[in-house]
Amino acid sequence: MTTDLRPEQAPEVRSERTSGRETSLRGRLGSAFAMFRNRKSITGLTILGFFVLVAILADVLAPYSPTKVDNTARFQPPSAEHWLGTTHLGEDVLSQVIYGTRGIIVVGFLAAILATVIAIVVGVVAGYVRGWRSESLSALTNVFLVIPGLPLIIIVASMFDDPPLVVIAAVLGLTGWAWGARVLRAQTMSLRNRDFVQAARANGEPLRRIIGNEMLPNLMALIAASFVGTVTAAIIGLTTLSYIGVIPVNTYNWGTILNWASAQGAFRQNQWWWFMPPGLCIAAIGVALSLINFGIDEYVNPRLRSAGERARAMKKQGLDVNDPVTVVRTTTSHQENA
Amino acid sequence: MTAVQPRPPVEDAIEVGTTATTVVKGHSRVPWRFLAGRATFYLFTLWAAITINFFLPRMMKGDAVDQYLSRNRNVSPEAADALRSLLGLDTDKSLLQQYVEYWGLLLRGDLGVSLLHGLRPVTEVIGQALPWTVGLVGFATIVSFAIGTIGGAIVGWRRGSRLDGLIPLTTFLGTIPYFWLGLLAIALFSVNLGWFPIGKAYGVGMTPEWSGEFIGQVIHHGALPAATIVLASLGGWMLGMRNMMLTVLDEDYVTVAQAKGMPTSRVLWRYAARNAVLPQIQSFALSIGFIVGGTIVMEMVFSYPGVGKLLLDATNAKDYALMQGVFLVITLSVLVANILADVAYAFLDPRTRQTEG
Amino acid sequence: MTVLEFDRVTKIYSVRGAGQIKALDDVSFSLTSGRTIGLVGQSGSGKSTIAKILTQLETPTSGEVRLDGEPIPRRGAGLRAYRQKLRMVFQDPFASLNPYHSIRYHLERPLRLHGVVPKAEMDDEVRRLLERVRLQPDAVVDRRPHELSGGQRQRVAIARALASRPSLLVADEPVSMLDVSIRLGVLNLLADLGREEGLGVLYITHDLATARHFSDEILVLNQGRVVESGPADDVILRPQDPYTRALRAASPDPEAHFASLSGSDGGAL
Amino acid sequence: MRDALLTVRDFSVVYDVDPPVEAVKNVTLDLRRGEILGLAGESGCGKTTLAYGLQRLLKAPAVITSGSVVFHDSSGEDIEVDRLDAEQMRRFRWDKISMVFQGAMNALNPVATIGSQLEDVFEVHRPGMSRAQRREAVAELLEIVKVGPQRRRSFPHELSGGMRQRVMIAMALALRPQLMVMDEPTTALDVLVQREILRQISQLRREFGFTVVFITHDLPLLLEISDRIAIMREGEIVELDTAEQIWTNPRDEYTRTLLSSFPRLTGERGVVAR
Repeated sequence: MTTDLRPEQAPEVRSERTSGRETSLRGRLGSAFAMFRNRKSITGLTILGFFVLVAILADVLAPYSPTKVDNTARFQPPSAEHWLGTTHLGEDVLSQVIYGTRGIIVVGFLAAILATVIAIVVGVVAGYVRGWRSESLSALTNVFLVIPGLPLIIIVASMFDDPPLVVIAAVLGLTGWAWGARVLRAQTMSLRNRDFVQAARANGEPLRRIIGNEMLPNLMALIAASFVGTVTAAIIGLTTLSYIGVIPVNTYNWGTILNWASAQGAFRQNQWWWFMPPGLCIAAIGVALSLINFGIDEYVNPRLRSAGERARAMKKQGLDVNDPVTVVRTTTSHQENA
Repeated sequence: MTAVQPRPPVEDAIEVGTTATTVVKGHSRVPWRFLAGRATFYLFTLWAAITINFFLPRMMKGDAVDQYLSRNRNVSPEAADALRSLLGLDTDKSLLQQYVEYWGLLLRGDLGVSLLHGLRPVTEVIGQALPWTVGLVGFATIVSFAIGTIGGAIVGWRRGSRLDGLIPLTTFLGTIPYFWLGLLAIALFSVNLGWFPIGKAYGVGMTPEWSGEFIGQVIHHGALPAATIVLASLGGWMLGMRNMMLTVLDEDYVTVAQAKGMPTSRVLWRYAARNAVLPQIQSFALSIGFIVGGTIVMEMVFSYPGVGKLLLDATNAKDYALMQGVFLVITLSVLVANILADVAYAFLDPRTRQTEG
Repeated sequence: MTVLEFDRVTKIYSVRGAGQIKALDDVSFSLTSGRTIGLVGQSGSGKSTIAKILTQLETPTSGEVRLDGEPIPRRGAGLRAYRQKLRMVFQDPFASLNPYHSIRYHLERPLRLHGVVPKAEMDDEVRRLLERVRLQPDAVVDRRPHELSGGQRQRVAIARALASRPSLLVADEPVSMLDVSIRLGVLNLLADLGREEGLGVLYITHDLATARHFSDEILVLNQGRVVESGPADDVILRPQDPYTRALRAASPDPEAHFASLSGSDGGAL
Repeated sequence: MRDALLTVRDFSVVYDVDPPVEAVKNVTLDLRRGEILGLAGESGCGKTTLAYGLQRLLKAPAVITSGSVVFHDSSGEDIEVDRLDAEQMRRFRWDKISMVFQGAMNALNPVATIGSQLEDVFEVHRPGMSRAQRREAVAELLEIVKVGPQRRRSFPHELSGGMRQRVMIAMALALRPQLMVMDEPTTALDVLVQREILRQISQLRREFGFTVVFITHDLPLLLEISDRIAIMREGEIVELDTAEQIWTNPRDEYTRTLLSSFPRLTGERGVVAR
């Protein structure tokens, strides 16, 4: 029994959670998505939303077809006609980047959905059951974690002559679920011993309700985090595979653009308009996804947020969090504590 | 409460509760139980990796020899058959039989021959490439881990200061694919500034030897790829350590250390960081597989003569024996790195040394 | 009428490397409706094992536990009836309510599961339950646990336990995590409810003083064995077993302390 | 005041957040040399903040906003605690005032042996000591608290809760401080272990003569062990008197409420209405 009866913690700056007055559907949804309700997550979601829109509206947005060859305008730097210049075949880089968003978004989300579903099933089951069943699922998860994924994907992808995006997404998903499963297992194990789960069981709740209604809502933040993490990994995986050239270059994504740019020596000839945009897009979407996850992390563990924020707030008041000595600020005396 | 030690009935009842001397016996300084558990896991993982490896070429559409034949038209059909049986692709044996034979070959250290490298044994081809990869990736990963962990400890400690800005910066670098960062580095430092040579592990015309000049070459050639790997993987370590520090700094023993009048540096390193580093080491073990994945692409970018480049070349040439061999070796290296991290963990965390669980 | 019977229950755990541990050794007692038994012991005495057996997290190695004369059913309708009749109040009110669900949800679930009232009367029943535990229904029913104080939460947990109209309540250290000034209020509430509804109450605690005042009978557990049992005052005021005596001597007792001080000039400690 | 150890005048602590929280309000207190002062109150009453604040152990955003704390050293020197700078404060701590924290696992560094954690104190505060001397001092301390010197090489997780608390006491005793602040030192322990630890504290106090500030919410326990008791509520001391007075003749309404919250082990029945 480690009952912490120590009373006075420094009061929290403010309580984060939503007021639970509303039990309407809206209120419920609100609390289900509470982990996204912070500046970081919202910024990240906005950037991500932008790319999703670009992917959907590619036909409308792109000024040219990504494969339209124009022999009169090769290796052109950015101009009014070609905002991001042209490739060695005179293709419009901007249009390629816009169309390339599709592959990125589709593969990223498909792979993440698949990986998350596997992670939930394996992780939650492994956390809920006990004994050898839990151990063997955990061992399976760890095997998938330890076996280097990318080399495996490279080999598997090379077996297909012309792998469709769905297959690539499937392979990325199948090799990318382990981290999420591990985290979910640990959290489920801690949840299953929580008194409210015991109470539900003593109540006679059926297993599916215990998992679905008692545990899953409390796992949502972790599931979201693992989803976002897998999207990131899948996007990096896809661009890497495309860059290497193990998946065919006729389906455009940012990795394929880099493959062409590299093959045509854009990096050696300073054709920055060709290789910078796709790379920056990958970075931007990566930053967006990490921002979302930072937000979720700080929701799950408020210490992470409050630590920095509070430290800064205190600094404004002339206080230092690391000061091992309590500051004295009496009106009557001395200011020697710098 | 189930861990309560059984005690014989005691005459004096007061003895029962007041002695308070029940200790979990900690005589064993080597955490055998922990290590044995991990060993079992690694053996299982190894078996899984080898089995995956066995099935990989058997799932292929078309076979390696056809690929080979389409490149080398002057091979006779008899030679092709011989090649098939040499590569273990003759399918008149049952899968189980093949599996057993595969293990037999493996245990004799026979990974087949590489079509890409003039039918030289795969082990020999990999043996030449492996030191370069282990050197580059191993060095860069350890440096990145060290800088990230120490930096993360400091950033966590000095929370709220300007150092906090390091976290988004390194995270940004971490979200960029390794290869793009590498390409940018080449474009900037090799092509435009000319500070570093483009690619390869040492200059053309050099023969590997233990001379100052050769070592200097190796460092000069390796600097850029190593720096890129460090930069790209730093963010994860830094963020992880910083977050752990924030958690650990709230622990009672840190307050106790301050109440004891310990100097700040001692509180930071001996109490806070010393505890925060433990989860770091665990995630180090689990991340190695992921890092290795990113770095093999770096070898292609920098034309570095390691196993990563070997794998990509083998993939392009559909040299299955070589692909299999490389995958096996990469997995083995990752396992070895994992074991090292586990041993380090076991020695840093006394709780693993508990003999009774 | 006897509600609960422990009949020579033994529970042995096998611990890797440490052999076998007897968490319960031949424990027998019975509880009748409307009465309260205090189960007193320190950590490791076996009292949590008894709670675990009652919530079916563990099964006895030997012996039998009977509720209303029937052994604990393993599955099916019998098990549902068992869970309706025997209800738990957990120690930590911060952990025993799901942070995600409203108070209404927590009370409606047992009502629904055990079909206590028709759907139309659900709302009224929830309010009635909250009133029974002296909470203002309007003030709490649509709130979430984290918006309530520890004492309020524990009252909600008691209301949840009462929802299925049980005949036996198992309260595992129900007040040890609450602030001292509200402990008695919660205990009094439990006592009132037990009396009014004719509940049998099994009060598990390490605190001799509350056990004495709250229980009709006390069982002292040590190392999985019942070392002493009897009417509460007898056990606490006139303990026979050396272990009980040691427990009593170790428990703070200002009354006796100051009585012995009067006259002598005492080094307090 | 004759033979005072610590004089606290008009002491206030505020958590400088928005809105500011006044955790301790204008506390005035004289701690006598050699006494056991009990500090009682419910969670959030400010008792821990007061005790930590006296040695300026509270982290920002806590700020001491008024008052003075003077430590009357046995050398005859008066130390104004609220005027010490960080380095002086660091040296003052543990040397003059030490602490025993709540006995959970967490107060000891889980990755260091208890021997090294004890030696730490000497290394920092007594730099002149040789390694062998430190070893010897640690062995002696572990002997004093009846843990036994052979446990020097144990890690905290290898000890029971009671043993860990004894190690904490040994640590607090290391520099022979004049004041020991004990923050719920026995709360997490079983009652028999608790009693044993209390006995040990009393014995050590007799032997070494230090003063004790004992913080707990367990008023009955405090009544038995303290010379004087301060009852705190919402940051203020509402009553401060001898234990006997508090027991027999509580003057403050809140003190009476608190007293009546504890059922008597041997007294009248009827606190719980059955």
